[in-house]
Amino acid sequence: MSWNSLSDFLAMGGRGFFVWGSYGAAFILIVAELWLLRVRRRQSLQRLYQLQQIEKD
Amino acid sequence: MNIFLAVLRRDLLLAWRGRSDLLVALAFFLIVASLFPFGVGADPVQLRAIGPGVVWVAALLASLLALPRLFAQDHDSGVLEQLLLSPEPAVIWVSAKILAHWIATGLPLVLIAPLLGLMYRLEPGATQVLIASLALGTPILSLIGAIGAALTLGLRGAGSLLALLVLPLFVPVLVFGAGAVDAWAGGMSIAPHLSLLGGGSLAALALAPFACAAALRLACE
Amino acid sequence: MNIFLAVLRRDLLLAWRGRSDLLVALAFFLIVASLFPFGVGADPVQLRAIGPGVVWVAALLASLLALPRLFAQDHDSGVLEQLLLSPEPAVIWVSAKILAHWIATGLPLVLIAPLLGLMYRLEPGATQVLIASLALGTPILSLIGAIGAALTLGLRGAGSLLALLVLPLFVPVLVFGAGAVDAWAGGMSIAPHLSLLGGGSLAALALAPFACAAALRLACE
Amino acid sequence: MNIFRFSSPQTFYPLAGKLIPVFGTLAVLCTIIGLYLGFFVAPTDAVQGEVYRIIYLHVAAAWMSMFIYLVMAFWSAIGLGLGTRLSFYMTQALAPTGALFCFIALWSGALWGRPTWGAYWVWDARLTSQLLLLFLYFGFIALTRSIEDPRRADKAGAIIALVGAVNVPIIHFSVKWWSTLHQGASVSMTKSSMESSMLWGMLIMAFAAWFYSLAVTLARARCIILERERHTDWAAAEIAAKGAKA
Amino acid sequence: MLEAHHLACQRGDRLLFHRLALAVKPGELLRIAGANGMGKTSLLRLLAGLSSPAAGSVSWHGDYIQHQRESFHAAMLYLGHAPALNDLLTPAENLRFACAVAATPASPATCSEALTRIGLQRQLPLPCKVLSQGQRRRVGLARLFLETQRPLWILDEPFTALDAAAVSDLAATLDAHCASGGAVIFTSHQDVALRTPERLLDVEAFAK
Amino acid sequence: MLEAHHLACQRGDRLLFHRLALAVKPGELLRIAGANGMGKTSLLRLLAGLSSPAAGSVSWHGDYIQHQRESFHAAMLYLGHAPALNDLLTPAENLRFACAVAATPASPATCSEALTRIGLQRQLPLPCKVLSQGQRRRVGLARLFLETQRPLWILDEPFTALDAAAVSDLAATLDAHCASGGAVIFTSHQDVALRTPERLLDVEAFAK
Ligand code: HEM
Ligand SMILES: Nc1ncnc2c1ncn2[C@@H]1O[C@H](COP(=O)(O)OP(=O)(O)OP(=O)(O)O)[C@@H](O)[C@H]1O
Ligand SMILES: Nc1ncnc2c1ncn2[C@@H]1O[C@H](COP(=O)(O)OP(=O)(O)OP(=O)(O)O)[C@@H](O)[C@H]1O
Ligand SMILES: [Mg+2]
Ligand SMILES: [Mg+2]
Repeated sequence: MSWNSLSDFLAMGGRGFFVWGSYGAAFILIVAELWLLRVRRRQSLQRLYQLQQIEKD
Repeated sequence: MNIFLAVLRRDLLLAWRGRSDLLVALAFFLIVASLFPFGVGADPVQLRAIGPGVVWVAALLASLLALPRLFAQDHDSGVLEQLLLSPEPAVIWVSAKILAHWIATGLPLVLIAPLLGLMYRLEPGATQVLIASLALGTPILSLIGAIGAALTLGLRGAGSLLALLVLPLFVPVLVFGAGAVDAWAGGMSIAPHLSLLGGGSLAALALAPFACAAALRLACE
Repeated sequence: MNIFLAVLRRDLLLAWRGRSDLLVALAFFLIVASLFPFGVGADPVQLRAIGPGVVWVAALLASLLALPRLFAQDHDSGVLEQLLLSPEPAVIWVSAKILAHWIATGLPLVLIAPLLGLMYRLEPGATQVLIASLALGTPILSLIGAIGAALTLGLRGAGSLLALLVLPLFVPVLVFGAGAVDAWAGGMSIAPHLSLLGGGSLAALALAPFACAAALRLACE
Repeated sequence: MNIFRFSSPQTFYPLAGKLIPVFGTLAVLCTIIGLYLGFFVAPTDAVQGEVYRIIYLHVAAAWMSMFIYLVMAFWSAIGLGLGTRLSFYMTQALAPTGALFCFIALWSGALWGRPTWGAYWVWDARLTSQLLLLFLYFGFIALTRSIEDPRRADKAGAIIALVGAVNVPIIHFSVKWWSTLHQGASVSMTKSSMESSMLWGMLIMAFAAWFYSLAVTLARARCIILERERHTDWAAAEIAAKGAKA
Repeated sequence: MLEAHHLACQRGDRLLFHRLALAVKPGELLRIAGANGMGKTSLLRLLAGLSSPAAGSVSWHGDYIQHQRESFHAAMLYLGHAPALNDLLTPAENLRFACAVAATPASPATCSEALTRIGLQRQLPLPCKVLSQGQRRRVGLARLFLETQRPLWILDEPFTALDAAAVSDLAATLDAHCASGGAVIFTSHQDVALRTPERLLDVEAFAK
Repeated sequence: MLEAHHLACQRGDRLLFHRLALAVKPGELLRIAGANGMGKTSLLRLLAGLSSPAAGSVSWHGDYIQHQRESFHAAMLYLGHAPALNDLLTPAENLRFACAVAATPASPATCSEALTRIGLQRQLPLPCKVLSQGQRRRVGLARLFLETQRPLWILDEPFTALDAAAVSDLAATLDAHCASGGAVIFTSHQDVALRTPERLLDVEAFAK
């Protein structure tokens, strides 16, 4: 284990910005993708359901 | 005034919905600018030297490219006739169309310029001057370009004719625009360049819509 | 074969008569190439260094610019439908259209290149290599570009979409094309560059018309 | 009518539904193990220091972005050859995830480049071809999105995916050749023999990315299937059941 | 209200008509007749002030239209044979824009209502690009419902591409406009039953 | 000769028609009826093989048209509502190109003759751009004179924009084609007097 403390870990040998910048962006993007996927599923179910109701009449 | 807003809204909506002019100009700008390294090689020193020139040429081409479509679609579909039949003076909606065109094609260039600065590794100061010169210069391109677009509307070979007509008028803008960055890099004052661009913008703003409106009436005869 | 000639004749006639892709592309090419000295300054050494790259970028842009109109007019006027209803296989007339397009947009670039070589003060040998690379490379641009044009036919924002689609595919052509001149200037063999361009042309010639015909059928569904 | 054509999406839909949680869990597990190995077991790099730890993200993302494009081309070929709709759905479901990984690779590479090469961006072969790959993804997505008729979108997307796939190796080699022709040694990577914990960390992260892509793609494919098959009886039943709650 | 004297129209080498005179009074329905290519469309464009005649003049309430462009255009509605639609906008967006341009602003609700009345309720959310020929024409014609207060309508082939129901609907609209004191000048190759007695002007009579 | 079974056509979210069946025999004149936007044009495009149906099939002399595209297209003539003209070419150039495309080459003289017959002798040297609406339609229709040997004609609103003389002329051409054993499928919102008894197919009957 090469880390002595949390702040040491976060500093990444003075390159924290670059390391956490990459991982952070990746994390945000992946969360965003998952969230958009959820939204898409919900919205398309809603839309399709409405269309189905309309077509029934 | 109502018609000004209506035309502005619709043209922006169309630019957004078709993403046509908006993205064409922007995409073209980015493409031209980012193709250069492939063509001339990736040597950073050389890239930095030609950077501002490339960005300005790209901006000019992007404006030129978007111009033929400024009135063409409305002309073909009959919308232009309806606009000419409006009781409001034609300068009003002509100005709105030009403004919308600038917002959709000129403004994105200004906003994306910092990215190109990074790509060509310009210094931050040079990038700022570049942005300022684009912000002051691109309105002239749209305004003068609109006259050309109106004059060549519906003609054979409108595209090349338009290019021929407006190019001589665009070159000074290019020279001052790219010159501003060079002046900054050479440690000289950039005020003359920028104030010429600004003055040109104002003059074009005052005159171009009238010329453009007259040309459009002719085109619809 | 008859339909091949008929389409070729008509498209060349049209290019000649007006709405000339011919002139637009050529004018654009010349404009891009001649604007650069204004943008980047007139230092002869620098100009010579970037010359081949600029010419190739200009050629690429000129091709890109002419592409959206390759099928658009025929699509809007219903001519494309009639072509699809022809008893002849679609590849035949698709090839004729692409050939006509290349003759009208690619060939003039090749023919005018010596002039640009002079403008950028390239050595005669470099200019010859440039011409050879353009002659071998521009057909690829037309062929691949035609696929993009067919795929984006009639879509919103077709122009920018087309640029986005074909740009990554054009880059290798640009790299090898401009690279050939650099290789010559660096005293290296130009055979690999040129044979890659030639091979690419042949491969594109064999495959692109089929993809293009399929895409056109889709576009007219 | 081909039975195979119709039955496929129908059987695939519930199967995908069952597989998603499995792959999702595997992705989370692999990420945890991989990052643990990478951040807490693997030692500091002798040359680069700590910043090299971007590698666990960067390489996995870069590999995945290239792999996904190949898979898309594969499904496109199947779709155009056999006319199976499911392959088109898969192609379209894959694209956004591929673009995402492509972007992550570019982003992390750029952030890595600044401390190691002194610039966020250089016109190097690998970087450039990765950028062009991103454009290929964007082109595919933009094209399929802007075509309203779904059948046309399917086939047009397949055509461009295949044309792009033919070009990916060409792009790679041309750009590689180009930059080695022009450019001196301004870019060179420190190739030290890799510690096994680093290697394992990297590989396990690659698997994490793979499982993640599988899970997300299947979920997206399920949405597409429902939208496109809504006139079939089974999909209508599914919509009626789930839609009321949504 | 609208009068033309001694009008001549030249297209390229060809003199389409000359010495053409006409006058329209409130409540009148004037149909311009003539075979294909005899100059009906050209005449309507002259009357609307979209092009200027080779000879002669058009006057509105006694004054030349070019001297009072704004008030004339505020009182006149011209629909050419192209329906003046943008393909990317929905019918309501197109209609609303057309009204704003003509300086008779209409709310989105009014526009949707007019479109519903002309039979496009199901097409409201679609871009005009996907509409059928007849539906596109209808979008253009929906303006007639919103501009009833304009005294003069100039319509170029308004009945083209419309189905029978739409034709009789439009005919009723024209009749109503005339009944309320408006005037209509139109062309049509189809014979349409109108209640208002229609006055006929044959451009061929003025051909050289 | 042409048969369709169980055809369905979907546009966007909307199912225009389904379970549509039709059959055309030599000498028959089939008119597709229906209000604006009910799917007449869409049906004709399906029959011509320009688009493929959401369900069902079209067959020509007993075999699916997609299995014999070339021979079907050699036997069929389709004219859509856009006249398929290039604005920069003259009528004769356009006509000649259209014939070459359809693999029934025509000499310039034959083309000029057909155009003269349809009343465009004065417009021969003009670019199609300056023609009037009706004249543009006529250029498209001139092909009918040159393709009498094709057994099947599919015409979308052929009578639009034509003047009365041209309408009766075209009607006579259709009658002659049927009399000589050809078949015609067409749409029209105008009632036109044809000698051949016309069979009617209402697409609305197949709407959902
Ligand atoms: C924007 C910048 C960058 C991009 C687009 C990029 C792209 C890529 C790609 C596409 C790969 C996969 C290559 C393959 O497997 O064939 C890769 C692998 C790799 N990259 Fe980067 N990279 C970038 C910056 C960097 C930097 C700055 C470093 C470190 C100094 C780096 C180190 C690596 C390593 C070690 C691998 C794995 C090597 C291998 O498996 O062959 N990358 N990168
Ligand atoms: N440059 C030109 N040279 C000669 N004739 C021309 C030229 N431009 C237009 N024309 C002719 O002028 C006429 C224009 O007619 P216009 O469009 O007004 O006809 P129309 O009566 O509306 O016919 P339609 O019933 O077909 O709509 C056409 O006959 C056309 O051929
Ligand atoms: N994307 C879409 N979503 C919903 N409806 C659509 C879409 N595209 C087309 N439509 C509808 O499909 C129909 C197409 O009709 P088509 O052009 O075949 O009509 P038509 O019977 O020829 O009408 P007309 O008499 O006006 O020519 C129109 O009602 C149109 O609104
Ligand atoms: Mg007319
Ligand atoms: Mg129709």
